Amino acid sequence: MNNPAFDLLMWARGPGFDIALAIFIGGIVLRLTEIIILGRKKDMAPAKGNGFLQGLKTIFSRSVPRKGLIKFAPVTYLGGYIFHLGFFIAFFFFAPHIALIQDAFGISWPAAGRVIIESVTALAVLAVVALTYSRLTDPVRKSLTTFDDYLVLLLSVLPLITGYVAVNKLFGDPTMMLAVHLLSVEALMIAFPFTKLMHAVSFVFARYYNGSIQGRKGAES
Amino acid sequence: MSATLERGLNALREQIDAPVASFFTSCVSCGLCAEACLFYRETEDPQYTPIKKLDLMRRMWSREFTLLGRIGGWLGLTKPITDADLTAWEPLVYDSCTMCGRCTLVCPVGNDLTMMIRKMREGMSASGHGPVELIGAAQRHIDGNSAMGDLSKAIHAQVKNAVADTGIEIEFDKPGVDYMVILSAQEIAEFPDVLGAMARIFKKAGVTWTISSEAFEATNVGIQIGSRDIARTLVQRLVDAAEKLGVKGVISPECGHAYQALRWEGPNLIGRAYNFEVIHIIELLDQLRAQGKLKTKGMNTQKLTFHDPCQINRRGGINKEPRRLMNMVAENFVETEDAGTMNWCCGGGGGVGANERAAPLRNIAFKRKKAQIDKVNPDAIVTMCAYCHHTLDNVLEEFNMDLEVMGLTELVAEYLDDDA
Amino acid sequence: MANKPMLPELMKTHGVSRRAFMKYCASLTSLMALSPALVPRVAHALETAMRPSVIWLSFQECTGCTESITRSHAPTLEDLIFNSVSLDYHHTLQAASGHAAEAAREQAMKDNYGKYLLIVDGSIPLDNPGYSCIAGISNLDMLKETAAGAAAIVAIGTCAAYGGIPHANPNPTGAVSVSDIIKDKPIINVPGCPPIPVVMTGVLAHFLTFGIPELDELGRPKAFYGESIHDRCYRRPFYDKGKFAETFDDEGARAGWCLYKLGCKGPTTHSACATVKWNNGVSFPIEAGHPCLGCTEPDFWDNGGFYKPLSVPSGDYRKMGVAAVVGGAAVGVASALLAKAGKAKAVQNHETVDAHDLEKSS
Amino acid sequence: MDCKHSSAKDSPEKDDVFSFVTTGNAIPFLHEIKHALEHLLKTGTESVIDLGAIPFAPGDERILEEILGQGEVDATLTIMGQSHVRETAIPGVWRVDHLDTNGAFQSRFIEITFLPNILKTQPEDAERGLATLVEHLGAIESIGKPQGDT
Repeated sequence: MNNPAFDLLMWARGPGFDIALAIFIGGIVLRLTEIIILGRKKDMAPAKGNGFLQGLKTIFSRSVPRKGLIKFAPVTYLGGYIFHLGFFIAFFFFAPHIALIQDAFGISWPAAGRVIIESVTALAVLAVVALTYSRLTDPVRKSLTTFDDYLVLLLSVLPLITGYVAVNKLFGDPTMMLAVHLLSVEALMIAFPFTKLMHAVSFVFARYYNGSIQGRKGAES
Repeated sequence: MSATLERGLNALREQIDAPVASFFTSCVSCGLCAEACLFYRETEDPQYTPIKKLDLMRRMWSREFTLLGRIGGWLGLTKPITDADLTAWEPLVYDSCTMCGRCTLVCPVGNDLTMMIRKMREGMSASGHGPVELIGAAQRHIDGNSAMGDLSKAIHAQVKNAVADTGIEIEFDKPGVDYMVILSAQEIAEFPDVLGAMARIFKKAGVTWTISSEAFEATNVGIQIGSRDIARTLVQRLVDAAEKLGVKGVISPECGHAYQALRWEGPNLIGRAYNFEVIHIIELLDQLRAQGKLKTKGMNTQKLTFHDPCQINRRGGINKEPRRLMNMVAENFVETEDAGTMNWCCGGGGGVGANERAAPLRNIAFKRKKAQIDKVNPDAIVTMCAYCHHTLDNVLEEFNMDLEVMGLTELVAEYLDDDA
Repeated sequence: MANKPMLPELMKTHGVSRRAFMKYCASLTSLMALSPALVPRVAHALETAMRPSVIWLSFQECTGCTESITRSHAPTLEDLIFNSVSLDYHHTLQAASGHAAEAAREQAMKDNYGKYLLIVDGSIPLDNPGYSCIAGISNLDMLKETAAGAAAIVAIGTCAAYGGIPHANPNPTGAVSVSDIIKDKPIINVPGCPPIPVVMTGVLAHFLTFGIPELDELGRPKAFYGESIHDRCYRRPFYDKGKFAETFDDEGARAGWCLYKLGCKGPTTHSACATVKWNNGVSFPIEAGHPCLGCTEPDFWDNGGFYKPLSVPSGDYRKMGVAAVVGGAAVGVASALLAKAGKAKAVQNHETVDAHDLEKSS
Repeated sequence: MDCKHSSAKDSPEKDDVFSFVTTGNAIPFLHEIKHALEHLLKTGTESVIDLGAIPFAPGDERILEEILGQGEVDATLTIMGQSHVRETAIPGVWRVDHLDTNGAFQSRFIEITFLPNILKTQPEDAERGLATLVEHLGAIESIGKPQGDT
């Protein structure tokens, strides 16, 4: 006799994860290779500032919003921050996830408690709801939004919701919900290299280029 | 040869590099660039969202520079760019963007949208979609010596006046001096007092300089219309003249895009570094101040504020220098909100000022600048770009604002300590 | 022997008082995870229950389940329950052997046709019936034959319930569970490797008093398998606080923190271990410092490794990752070179823009 | 490692650590007892709560023990192993713990009642008692008769 939920979980932990990982990593490498090999011409103008250092600095400094702008797009800014932070904390500080990272890379750190994980998860989900609402109603967001954007929002929020449901046993068989959670993550991984989710990696390059272009001129970035 | 779609697409294709690819890959269509954009903020029309202005370039990148896009293209899921597309995008790329660079600084993933607009204009102009005024200016400058036509006589006349006013000799084509001075057509035509100002300051500071009668025009319409070929020709003229005279450096005048053209794009256009340095006049004045060679006496008591030209501050990195000079001569110097790196554009840059079709939009967009100025309510506005000066003068008049606009070099010269 | 003495008679002959019977009923009710309000009904059911005939068949098994159920020597609940049934065939426990043993089974089947309870431990091989035979009869035939006259079947242990260890990859004997073969009889699965003795007796008690208990979708009595180990685990508060033992001998292990990261399958395992415990309620694996293996679940042997946390992929994903990097890079280089060639061609085809050809000819 | 574990288990530090682990079930449980006690006083309805049905951590047990405490009655019944029937410091609330012959817990209850039923003599046992007594008396009398005859 088999337990379909258990079998699905084992598939998601086994071949499912392997397939998703291969597409995820292979896809990211592919897209980054496409970008890097394209290259850029050496800048002949004598530099006034250090483009390399400012490029590196901008990778981090651009995470801080420019003064006075939040009030013009509060939903995008606050929703964006809450979602990213929530997703980050829930992903990197929930013990089962740390166990995965430890298994893969051999490093680990203390886990956060349930109250923190569940609070940030709930906040991140609410943020996605707000961001989706803003895409549906705000004229600028609406005019920019394509199918890709909604897909990305859906794929980002599903692991949060399924994870919350699986841990709290809100409904469904917990083993099944755990399997569904893993499958939702695998869907996210598979879509990652081929959707706007890719920004989570390529932003490092974009910010570096931006900072180095501005930095060479001695201008702020 | 004539402007064709193929030539334009080819030119656009040449522009796509790793930064562009990383920018398009990173965009999450959050729309925050719109909030930074002068034209969106004043019209609240979503078509002016900066990243949307780049959509054709994004399409080309996706179809020709990514595996997935290429497959999509083979399957007929995406359509190649047509001449109608380019026509539709023309007003977005030329009329509603001054390449002010604010979006570049707010993009959360770090996309340099301004640089991409500059690149996209390469394709637009090569395919015959440049604004007629800029095309005219390019032809005048290529055929003559300035975007305004032949200014040979004008500059000689203005130099003669300056010599008469100051009693200081200004020599044309004098080899071996420290600097070759170039001027923007705007200065030659509208604000020639800068010549006398420079003459007095340099004399006091012991700086020797000359003007080339072959290449004295600093503006470069090739940068604005987006044509490397035209820009290269114009830069080459300046480089040839400077190298012929054997000067130590070329002083880039109070002109935004001229600084971009000669200082930052020039070497890349001609494919080599220069044998001389390029220094902005305000950079030089601040250097002289630091060396103690620039001394002033007295202060302006009016309430003065400073307007940062986008290409010189935000995209040129000259931010603290003008403020140090302002503090030397202005007793009541008040900064506007967003002053400095995030200053609002006057609305005339990037060729928009010359573009008649853009005039109504430009006047709407100016409301942002007006609100910024109104809040401070100064007696006069100081700036370091003759084109900003020109735009501010015109629009202030249109809005019935009785405000004086002045160039920083002239203001400093006014308080020059002649006895020191 | 069946259908004769009932439990109260048995107790009387053992000199057990009514008060003891009350205590027994109270404990039995608690054991069956029923409300204390049902104690009188349990008592009544026990007083009136007939003593059923039980046939116990052991197939591909290790006798661990029988060991487990016979482990207690003191007159405990288990003893009493077992004393209330007539175990007519159990080839490990019965005195008779050979033909006599098989004759006992056949006699019991004949006498109690349609009424006896069949208990099975061990899985049934399907690849070749010869893999496991008793008295020359293959397990499959014996099960089919014995099941035909059974009132109900209790599949004791994970092997009988789900195939268990014989069913684990690569399953060389083609082992299957009872429910894979018998489709027309009520089957109560009592999985565990082995099951907790009191759970086995609790299920029997329930069968004797109230009939077939409520079962979950895997055929397990909900009373004992309704909740996960994780939900009932006394170490759960540490999980919720994010405190985990990282190795078997670190501070966390000594302090009794959660064993999730050491591979505990508690979250996906349904069993009463954490509440009923083992060895007369002394302890259970997690209390002894070892993660739950998940033995009450189908295919627990193939769950990716006992010491691998649930959230860690079970496959050799690192190899896959390296292959993906190489593959991705190769495709990426190819794609980029194609793009670069397109760009190089564009540079080559560059038509110099002249100020006089900025307008379209047409 | 086994040695280490058993020693850790016996050491006081381990117990200290565990006695503060709670599931948060103790307080709602005490409220349930309160309601049952109110019900008993109002209607005379007795309640029994099975402690085996509630997940308790050592910390919960500690809270329960601290609040309920030990009352006036403490009876030990010897029936198939021992049973402890104790009134807690909250009169009307009893703890009934059934142990097997090995001294391990079989089941544990909280009874909200004026007197737990199991303390009372059951009619069946009384009948058996009567029979035994009659038997004994019969034996004594059968011994006494011939003596009287003498």
